[in-house]
Amino acid sequence: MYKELKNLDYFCKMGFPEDLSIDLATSISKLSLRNPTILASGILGSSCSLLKRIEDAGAGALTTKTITKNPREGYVNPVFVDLGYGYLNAIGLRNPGADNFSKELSKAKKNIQIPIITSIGGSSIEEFMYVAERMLESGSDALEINLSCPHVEGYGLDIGSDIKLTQQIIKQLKSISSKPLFAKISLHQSRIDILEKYIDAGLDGISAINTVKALAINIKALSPILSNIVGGLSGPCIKPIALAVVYEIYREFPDIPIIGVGGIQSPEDAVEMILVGASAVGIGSAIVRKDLEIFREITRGIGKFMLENGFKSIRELIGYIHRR
Amino acid sequence: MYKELKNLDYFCKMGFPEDLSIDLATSISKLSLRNPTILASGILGSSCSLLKRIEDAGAGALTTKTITKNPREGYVNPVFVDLGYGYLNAIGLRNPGADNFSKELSKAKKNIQIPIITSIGGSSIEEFMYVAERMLESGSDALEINLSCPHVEGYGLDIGSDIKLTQQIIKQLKSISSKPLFAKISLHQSRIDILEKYIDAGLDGISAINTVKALAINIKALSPILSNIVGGLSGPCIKPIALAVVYEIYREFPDIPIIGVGGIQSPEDAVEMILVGASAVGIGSAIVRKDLEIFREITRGIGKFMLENGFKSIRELIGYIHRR
Amino acid sequence: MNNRSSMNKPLNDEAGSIQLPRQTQSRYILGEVYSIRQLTPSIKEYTIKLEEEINPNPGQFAMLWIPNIGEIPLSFADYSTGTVKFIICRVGFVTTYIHRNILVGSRVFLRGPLGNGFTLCSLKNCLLIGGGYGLAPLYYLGRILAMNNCRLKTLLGFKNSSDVFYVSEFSEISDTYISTEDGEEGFKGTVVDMVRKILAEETFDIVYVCGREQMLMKVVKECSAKGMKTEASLERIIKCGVGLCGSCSVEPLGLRVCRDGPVFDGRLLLKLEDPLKNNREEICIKN
Amino acid sequence: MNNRSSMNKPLNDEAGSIQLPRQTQSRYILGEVYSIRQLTPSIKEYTIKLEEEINPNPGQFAMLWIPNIGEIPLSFADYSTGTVKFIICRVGFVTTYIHRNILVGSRVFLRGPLGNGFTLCSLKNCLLIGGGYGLAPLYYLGRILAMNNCRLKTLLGFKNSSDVFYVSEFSEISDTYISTEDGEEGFKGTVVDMVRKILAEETFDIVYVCGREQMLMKVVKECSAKGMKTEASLERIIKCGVGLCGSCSVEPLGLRVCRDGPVFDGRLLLKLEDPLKNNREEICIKN
Ligand SMILES: Cc1cc2nc3c(=O)[nH]c(=O)nc-3n(C[C@H](O)[C@H](O)[C@H](O)COP(=O)(O)OP(=O)(O)OC[C@H]3O[C@@H](n4cnc5c(N)ncnc54)[C@H](O)[C@@H]3O)c2cc1C
Ligand SMILES: Cc1cc2nc3c(=O)[nH]c(=O)nc-3n(C[C@H](O)[C@H](O)[C@H](O)COP(=O)(O)OP(=O)(O)OC[C@H]3O[C@@H](n4cnc5c(N)ncnc54)[C@H](O)[C@@H]3O)c2cc1C
Ligand SMILES: Cc1cc2nc3c(=O)[nH]c(=O)nc-3n(C[C@H](O)[C@H](O)[C@H](O)COP(=O)(O)O)c2cc1C
Ligand SMILES: Cc1cc2nc3c(=O)[nH]c(=O)nc-3n(C[C@H](O)[C@H](O)[C@H](O)COP(=O)(O)O)c2cc1C
Ligand code: FES
Ligand code: FES
Repeated sequence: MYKELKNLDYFCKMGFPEDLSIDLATSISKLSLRNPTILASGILGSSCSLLKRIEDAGAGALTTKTITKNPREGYVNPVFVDLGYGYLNAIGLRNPGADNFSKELSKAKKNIQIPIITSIGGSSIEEFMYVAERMLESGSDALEINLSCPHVEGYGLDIGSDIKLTQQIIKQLKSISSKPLFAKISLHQSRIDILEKYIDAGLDGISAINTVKALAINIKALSPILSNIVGGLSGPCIKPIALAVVYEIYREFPDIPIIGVGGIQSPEDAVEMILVGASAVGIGSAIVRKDLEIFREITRGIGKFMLENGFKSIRELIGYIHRR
Repeated sequence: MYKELKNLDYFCKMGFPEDLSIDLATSISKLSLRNPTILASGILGSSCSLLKRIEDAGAGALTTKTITKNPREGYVNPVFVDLGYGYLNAIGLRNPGADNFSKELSKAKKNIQIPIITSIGGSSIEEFMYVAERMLESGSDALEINLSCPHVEGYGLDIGSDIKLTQQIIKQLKSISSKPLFAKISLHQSRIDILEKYIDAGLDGISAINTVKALAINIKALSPILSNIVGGLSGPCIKPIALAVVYEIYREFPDIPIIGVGGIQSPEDAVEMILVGASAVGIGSAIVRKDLEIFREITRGIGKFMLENGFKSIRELIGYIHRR
Repeated sequence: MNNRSSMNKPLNDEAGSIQLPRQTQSRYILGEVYSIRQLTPSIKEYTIKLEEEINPNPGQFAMLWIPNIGEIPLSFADYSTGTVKFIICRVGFVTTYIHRNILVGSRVFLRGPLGNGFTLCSLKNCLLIGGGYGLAPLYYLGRILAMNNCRLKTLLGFKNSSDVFYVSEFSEISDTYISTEDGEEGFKGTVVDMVRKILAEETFDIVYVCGREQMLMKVVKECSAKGMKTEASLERIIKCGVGLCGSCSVEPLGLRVCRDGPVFDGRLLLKLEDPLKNNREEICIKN
Repeated sequence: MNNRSSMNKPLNDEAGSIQLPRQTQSRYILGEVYSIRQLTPSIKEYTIKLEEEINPNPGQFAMLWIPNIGEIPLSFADYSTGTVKFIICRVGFVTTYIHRNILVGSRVFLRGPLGNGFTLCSLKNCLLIGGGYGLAPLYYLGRILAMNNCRLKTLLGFKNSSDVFYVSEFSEISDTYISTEDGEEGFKGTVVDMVRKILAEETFDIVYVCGREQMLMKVVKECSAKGMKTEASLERIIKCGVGLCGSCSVEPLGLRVCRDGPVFDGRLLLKLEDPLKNNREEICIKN
């Protein structure tokens, strides 16, 4: 039922003025999205009510906070730094754990119509499997394995750096479900040889990129700011890095859908990400400056761009610069 | 003779006002520097006259453009993008080649008193050896092997990603000279296991980091800007990334001198880089906004910071935050 | 941080309402502790001089960073030309460290103002209701309202007489009443009892509340039943402070204390099924 | 880009000198070709409307980007309120592409103004000397000087009569003379011959030159011998355009055309041991 409504419903809600012939719908693997904006993992994605607000704000799909088997409090404050041209965070995978979150997710599946992608974290195959099973039981529309969080030992990047282990995780997850399986990678894994192995193991799509390992000092305090010292860089300054990663993945694997994430702050940024090859864009730290209005702003702006430049469907934009 | 003069001479030239008891001298391996500012590789380092201007502008040492065996024209324009929070370039290792540059270097060694580090590039052990021999003949004070340029196939990062080959290059270069040997690395090589192997092979110091692979789109042109499409990101936005790399190298290898490079635009940035573990700082794209005055501005500002915070010598600042 | 969520519209959009400038900056500003007053055995007041102006609105908060120790959210208890006051209650690791080790002359770091404060009005008849360190934002609010010629009445609730503080400060700007549960000072009972008594006789254009969530809820219910507007300041665990991480969500509303709040229209609170017993349960972790 | 190197100080610091605003921005500005004129068989004039104002100084340059084709440095041949003129000589890949494929209505991209332009003065007695597409910066310069009530004389050198262009434009603002080597139009000989003749009779407060480097050098020597101030615009291979890469170094001086120039005080040129035969040898590569 929702599917039929998707564009119309969307335009009605937004009062999209110009032209109903513009098709903003996109898809990543088996997921159909009313528009290409996706809430990135770790951003407001830890409760049903927050996820619902983002749906109402106009997103095309939602990614949850990365969920681990046990609850994690994360690091003590400070966990966040505003650098002006970007942000640094070391939240430390703070999350309610798989059992608690599965209840939230069940509730969310009842109240929310757009696809929900659950981000799962783990420090072993068993942990990934445990979390994945809970999330699938609760109706998750797709899974995204976090191979790239740069600041939690034994998780994220530490797992993603072990290519064999990652291949096994992908194979086992694919063996328990036919729901789409994505990998959230960092620029460190954006090597063709590595991604080829992931894809051979059954991966259905790639989210790129996670934050980049970074550190901020306050010179007046003669001290690092984050309690964890090292954190992950996000925001405008990583956009050019993310564009290069998405560009190279698309060039090598044009059939693998890509969720382009990193520094998207405006419709123009989103269009750039789609031009280099993303089928959808993840939105994270833009919320700091623009708050939840960012989802509508970006979708509208993409529509406006398409109208002005004679594109009828998002599909024509995806990877456009590779075809010039 | 120059050595005796180093600080006095320096202060006289700069009219450093406050306090002659502040010791701005630093050292990296066997090189003694009058102050910790070093011209980064690829910045104005391709002729004697340009190198001389940078000495006159107050730098503590100079790194040449990366020199390859044969002359290279580099990529066609556009090769440079100003992103506001950083810069993107794909110059493409444009350089006059080892034979031509060895003449420039001999001239430079006659006219310049501060240390000159020659950056050498190659796509094989033989090329590295050839260039190194020419540069050492012409009096280079140290060598820096470029393992990290992100946008020239067969060079830089492509070499640096082959850990065994890099070990061999280091061993062979160390066998022909006792001059200090540094490696210019990117964030991709900043893994402890990799660096351990380089150091075991005889490396004397590390320059970190080179530019980060990135891409910029001009949306009105529906096109990437750089003729090479992909280039390297430098400037303010990579400082937090460089700080994290230098921090981790110093934590694991406190005895290996580090040249911290990436986004240094002000004395405060330089102090931050030294606090996390750099013995000296490389200065590159800051020249776009500040021109050559940046060298004096940074040295003076470091002196002022030391006075205000009760530090007597740069050595006390190096890696300070690890000792809190 | 500057946009009020549509669910949290100002009550008061008339020409009479005051608009102070808002800021979105989240970098640290250096401050030096200028004076410290012990207000009760567990509460101290810190006056801090900042290296630059920040101009918070009453009800907004700051993150106070003590390098190597931690960072905590605090309401502005007062502010004028670069000098800020915080009222800090000792409850755990960071607040205990501050009470013991932060002295006159200590350097601290502050990011803010963050969040949305109270709706400000002029020439109105306002009631302030607070308990414990909830007095902090109310005092700054009261001072600004008084400057704008509002008629103010203040009801402050404390457990025992040893917990009483800031009565003379409030008395200077408003008609102030206190309650203690043992009755040693002022009205005997809880602040909620006192509120009921006052509301039986008087009505107000707007009621501002800050304190424990269960107290807030009762006050909001009483006032709403009588058709009075209320605004209340809430607490949750603040991590990012800028509306990104979801840690401070007020469930089941999905409102972020750090960005949609900390001050909310009381009508929203009526939807809170289960007010927190103390303000510190970790929603994000517990769910 | 805004600081003149100390070696390249303005000649002219009196109150009379005009200061136009300078910009450091290096991002692209969109332009649309408004009209095109064929000036000679190998030279065309392009008038381009920009989407924003850039206000270049005479002598500054822009990088013109044709997506997928390339990017080349061009002097401003004229500018007023968002409309720019370039004079483009067909010499190689990008310029040939432009001559063939860039039409009225085509979109192009421009970053600039870059570098340091000519020293501007008012109420002076000025001589402009140019050849080939070197006329470009001189025309814009002349127009601004004329507006500032300078007395102008212009000497333009061309190979043959078919190469002659912009004579009527210059005549409108200045007392203009031309030379051709075959003598079909104007003075017979090179522009340097004509300069010698004029300088035998007249002196000038300042002489501005733009054209081939060997011509520049001769003019500068003649004028310097007579104690006249000169400024000349140089060319080297421009890559970054912002003073970072070293590609445009004027050897053996270590001056960057893109940032310290392209306009230099003539006295500096006297130190150039070996002027380039054409302006296009790649110093960085050849050494
Ligand atoms: C918007 C806002 C304004 C506040 N204003 C004031 C004020 O003016 N004066 C005052 O004394 N207190 C105020 N608080 C509460 C104060 O932030 C907490 O008491 C303090 O963070 C506890 O830190 P701690 O390390 O001493 O305690 P901990 O040892 O960390 O824990 C003690 C208790 O405090 C809770 N807590 C820990 N961190 C936070 C956090 N970041 N946010 C909220 N609760 C936390 C824990 O859940 C625990 O129950 C305010 C809180 C918020 C959210
Ligand atoms: C500051 C400055 C101002 C200039 N102003 C004008 C002008 O107003 N009108 C005009 O017609 N020309 C001007 N030029 C010269 C113009 O930039 C070159 O003719 C043009 O770049 C050649 O490009 P191409 O692709 O057609 O030639 P190519 O095929 O690249 O090569 C032809 C010749 O041009 C030289 N060349 C190539 N690229 C550059 C470059 N980036 N910079 C300098 N020379 C280069 C090559 O060495 C070669 O000899 C100016 C140059 C500079 C440095
Ligand atoms: C506060 C914060 C928390 C994050 N938490 C997660 C997480 O739990 N899992 C994950 O895969 N990525 C996480 N990320 C990374 C984002 O999903 C995204 O990849 C990154 O922020 C880059 O996008 P942006 O520039 O739009 O923020 C987090 C980012 C931020 C800023
Ligand atoms: C235009 C340009 C050219 C460069 N060329 C080289 C090079 O040849 N060899 C090298 O090792 N690094 C090169 N780099 C990288 C710099 O040395 C430096 O590592 C990087 O720019 C980060 O420092 P910054 O932020 O101070 O510019 C180049 C950088 C720029 C901007
Ligand atoms: S603390 Fe409120 S969203 Fe992060
Ligand atoms: S072009 Fe002048 S320094 Fe790069």
